[in-house]
Amino acid sequence: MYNRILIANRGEIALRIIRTCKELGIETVAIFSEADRGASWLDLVTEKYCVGGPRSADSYLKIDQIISAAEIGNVEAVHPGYGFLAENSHFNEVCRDCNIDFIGPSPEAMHKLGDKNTARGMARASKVPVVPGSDGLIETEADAVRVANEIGYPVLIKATAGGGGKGMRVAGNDLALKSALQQATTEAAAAFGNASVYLEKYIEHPRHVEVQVLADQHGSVVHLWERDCSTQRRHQKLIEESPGPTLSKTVRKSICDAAVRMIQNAKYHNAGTVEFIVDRENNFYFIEVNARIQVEHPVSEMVTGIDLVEQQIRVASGEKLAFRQKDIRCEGVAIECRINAEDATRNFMPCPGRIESICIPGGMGVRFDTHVHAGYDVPPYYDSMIGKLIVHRPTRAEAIATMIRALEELRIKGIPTTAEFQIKVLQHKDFVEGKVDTKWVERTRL
Amino acid sequence: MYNRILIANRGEIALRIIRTCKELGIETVAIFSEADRGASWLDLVTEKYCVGGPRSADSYLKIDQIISAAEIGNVEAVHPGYGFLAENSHFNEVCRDCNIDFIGPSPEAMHKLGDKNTARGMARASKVPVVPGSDGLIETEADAVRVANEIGYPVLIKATAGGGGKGMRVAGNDLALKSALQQATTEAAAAFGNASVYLEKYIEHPRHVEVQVLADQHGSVVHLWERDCSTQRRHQKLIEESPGPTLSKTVRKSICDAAVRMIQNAKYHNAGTVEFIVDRENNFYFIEVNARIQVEHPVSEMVTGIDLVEQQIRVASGEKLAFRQKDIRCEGVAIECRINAEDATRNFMPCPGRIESICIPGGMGVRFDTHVHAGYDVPPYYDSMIGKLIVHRPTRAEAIATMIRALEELRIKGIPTTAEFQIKVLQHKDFVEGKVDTKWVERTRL
Amino acid sequence: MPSEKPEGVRTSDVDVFDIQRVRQLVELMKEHELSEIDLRQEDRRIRVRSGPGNAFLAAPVMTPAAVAAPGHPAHAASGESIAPPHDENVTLIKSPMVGTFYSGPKPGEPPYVKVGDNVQADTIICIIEAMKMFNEIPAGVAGKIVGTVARNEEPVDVGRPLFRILAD
Amino acid sequence: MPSEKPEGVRTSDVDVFDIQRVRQLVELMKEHELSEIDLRQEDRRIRVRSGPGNAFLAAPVMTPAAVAAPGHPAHAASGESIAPPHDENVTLIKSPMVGTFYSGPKPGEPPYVKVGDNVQADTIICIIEAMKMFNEIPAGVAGKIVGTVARNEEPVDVGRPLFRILAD
Repeated sequence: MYNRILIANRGEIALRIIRTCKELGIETVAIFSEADRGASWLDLVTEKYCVGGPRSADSYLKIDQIISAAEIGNVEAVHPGYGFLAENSHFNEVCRDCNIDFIGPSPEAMHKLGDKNTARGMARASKVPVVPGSDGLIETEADAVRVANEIGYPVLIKATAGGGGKGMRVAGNDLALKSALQQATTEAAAAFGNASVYLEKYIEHPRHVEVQVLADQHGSVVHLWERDCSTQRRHQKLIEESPGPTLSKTVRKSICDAAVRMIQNAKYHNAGTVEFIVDRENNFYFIEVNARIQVEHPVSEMVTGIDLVEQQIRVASGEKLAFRQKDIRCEGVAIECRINAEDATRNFMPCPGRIESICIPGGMGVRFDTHVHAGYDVPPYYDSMIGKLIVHRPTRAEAIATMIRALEELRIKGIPTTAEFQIKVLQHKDFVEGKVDTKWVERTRL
Repeated sequence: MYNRILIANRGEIALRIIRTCKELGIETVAIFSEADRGASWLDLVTEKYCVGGPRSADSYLKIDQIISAAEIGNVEAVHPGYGFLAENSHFNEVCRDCNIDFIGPSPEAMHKLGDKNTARGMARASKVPVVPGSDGLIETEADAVRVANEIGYPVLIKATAGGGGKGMRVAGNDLALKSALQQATTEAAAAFGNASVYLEKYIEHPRHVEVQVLADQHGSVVHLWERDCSTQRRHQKLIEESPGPTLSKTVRKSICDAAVRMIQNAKYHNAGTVEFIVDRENNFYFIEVNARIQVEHPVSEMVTGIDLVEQQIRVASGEKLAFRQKDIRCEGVAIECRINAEDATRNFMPCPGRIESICIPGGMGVRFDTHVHAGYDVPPYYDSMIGKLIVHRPTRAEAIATMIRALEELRIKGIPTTAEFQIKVLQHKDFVEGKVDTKWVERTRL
Repeated sequence: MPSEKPEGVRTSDVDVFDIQRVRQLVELMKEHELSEIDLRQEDRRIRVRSGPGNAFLAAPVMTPAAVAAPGHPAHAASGESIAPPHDENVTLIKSPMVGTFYSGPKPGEPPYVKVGDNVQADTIICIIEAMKMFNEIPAGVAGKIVGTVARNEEPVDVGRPLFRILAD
Repeated sequence: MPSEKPEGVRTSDVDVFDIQRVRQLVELMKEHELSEIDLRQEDRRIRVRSGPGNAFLAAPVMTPAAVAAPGHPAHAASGESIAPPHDENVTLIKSPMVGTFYSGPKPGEPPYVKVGDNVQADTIICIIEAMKMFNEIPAGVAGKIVGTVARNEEPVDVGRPLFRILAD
């Protein structure tokens, strides 16, 4: 086990890691930017070093400065948290070169899974379903029609050079496909100077379901069940829960098993998340692997009772997992709301500023992970998340009721937050009935 | 189920009750004193009425004002919380006369158990051991010696009119008893103008163990296991935990069964606590019944997963308990620290005043129930408790580690609190080894 | 000469109570978030401390809106009581208890007092019903009723303003 | 004459109520993250404290003691940098990186610079070792070294004061 680790992050997740380290008796070395000088979580560490200016590029992304801090801080390992350098395989490698353990997967595994195509290939090899499509580019119209009929309509036409929806078209039948193909290639050529497109099955109203996996360096891999993160806006998650409210027992087992298979074949260790989209018929398709601890990890901690950050540290230090799959329970229902300093009424515009006052929710089944307090200035340089409100109750109905009253208790003066918006979502019939998909927020007027 | 209840209390417990009511969709009517006007928990209620001046006697104890508020507030029931009128059987009766449910036992049961001698008698009748002693007064020296040899030395001589230790003596043998009897009677006569004394077995280094009981109005009684509250100063509890760290499986069962027997025979319903002292040989003796919800109820909530305030409301409204004894689990270990605005270095002198700033602990397994926040003025009129820090972890060692780090996270500026003192206790070998008795704090230098 | 030093007056001439000076100091504190400035010289001293910035309690407390509870019109109206009296001698007669306010002895009957009436300290000005008891409330002070605050049959609590009176 | 003024004057002439001086002190505090300046002489005293109303952020932040982390002597010593410069032109040379500070080229060898030395902007004044690299640090400004802050072989981080220099 480690005596001393460096936390290469800030805010909520830095505090989260400090908490577990204190409980394990591990000394902590913090890095901080000029903007975070004197931040309250820094009071709790053993040592701290300023690594540069307020902008991430000048501090939390400055690999050389962070490594220097790790060296003069004399740490045995680095915990990257999420964001910043968490999935930077170069940083991961530099740590290894300096004989500092990176609390996460090996650089190789991280690199492999970081590349979407390699990951997609590994999924196939692990018999994990991926969204069916034309393996490769579409050469001719006939080609497109053949593939479309293989994978079944509706299909999505995507430009290889694509991005931002440009050169994207949905087609429901052969006829529509032909004209859509026409438009897509033209648009792609115009937009990216590259007309090549490929086909993919179009999944309507997909839900976002991800499986939390934990693997040690001795070949043991387990899952901590799934999280449903369908309540999102532009791929930014707003509410997460576990277990997934819509999965049948059998689907649930097979999606979790699929995730474990994939992680096993990737020779991946430490904590990781395998993300899927699930269609209305509960068919699931692999999207990507997140090779880090995730923001929403607490919902899995609540239902399993397992401290994920503790496990990350233990397996990174070479320990074997102390439990088997059958020991991992999934009890009750946990929901998390990300509290962001954003104005939901103005398209979720980030609103940094001073928190004049804050009333923090408490009571039975409530956990609020935050680094903020009355008098704290939310800096404009970083993520707008100021806290994570998590509830854990025996049933989903109780969990929703507890979350709503906790959100009502959370009274913040000085800056707007997403709390009111989340109350509206939680009170909505669609959410209560588990009918929210990843596009729901954008299409629903609350 | 009720639509609307009045909360005849303030601060932490008022907020605690409001939380459960909101989750159950029950409207709340608050009463408050001039000193609490505008307090933050009052923002969360449906209606609120000022019932008088800052001093408890002028407001929170003013039965007529509170009943008036209940009537114009048009509530169906009153929750008294703890302290103030919680165990006032007259208030209980007035509520009934006004057709307002009192969320607690019947006035009769409350009255019976409120009288120590009646309660002691009921315990005997229920075959629940009480501290052996002379049933009645000691007439002669010979009388004393006989009784002492029956119940066994050491014995405690107590003045019937006694109080504050006056007229109290401990004797270890016949000789000591005779002289002690002499002194005690003289002292009692001088102090209370009443020389009569009685004998009781003296329990050395007792632990305080209490059993949480829950009874509906249909004859069903269950226990929610025990709490060990031995860490106290002058009968004021500082740290409570469940399960009791020193009880054998069999003792545990028999003490819980004893409590249930007693409550059954008392025709008691709603939540209640049966208090015992336990000697070093794990013999337990009944002390008294607390006919109310207790400050330390959350530790039982954590290990059982049962919301006690919700159950109080349900059974008061006539519902049957939805679970049986065998359904009530006791999982992991829960510890509570009462955070008081007191200066532990100055004999726990209460220190009301303004909370300039506060950092509230969070993270896995941590619950902090508080009504305070930065800018809150702790009024000098009421209890000095400003919050309850509760942790719930799989093992006692983990629970202690989590509690220590949470206490370290709790940084309050403006007033002193007991947190630092509690850290010292939790780190002490005796506490870790479960060797703390009710006199430990007074005799231990930390 | 003293005049050469801009602020350089001899100390004996320094006016510690010069508002301009204090204002400048306060601006300085505001600008730099100081909690205290403490200047002493001989028998003179200027000490400025920044007050508790946290308006948290104040905010919900002070505004009538916050005091007003849903479905409880009484407090809503109590904005009234906040209006400054137009005369030093105008004071508020406040409710001594929780209950229902009645302006007159019986439904339909005229109120005990109306604006303009002169009352003695023992003049009954209203009834507050609590626990089926009809409590006759005396003015408590002699003078002229200059305003009514509470409305007939509305619930009132302790300290709730009932009337405005111009004391003799 | 102006040259006589700011701090150079005889105490008897000092007017502690000079807003300009207080402002200078405050700017000084900002520059050096002080939490308090307390100047006394004879019967005179100027005391300035920093820290927002909500002190607990400020307190740990501003006071060097709090900034200093256990087992991290660097900051502890930075109390040094608190001493107000005796001249407007005295500035701090701060560390541009995280690493170990070496005053001289090799162990045992004399330091690159000592108090009283005149340096050019490109004069090497110390080495900071980071990731096995020995980075030679230039003064960055021409002038006379009037104070050393960092100690040989101590860890430093970004913005950590190394020397005080009287710029030409």
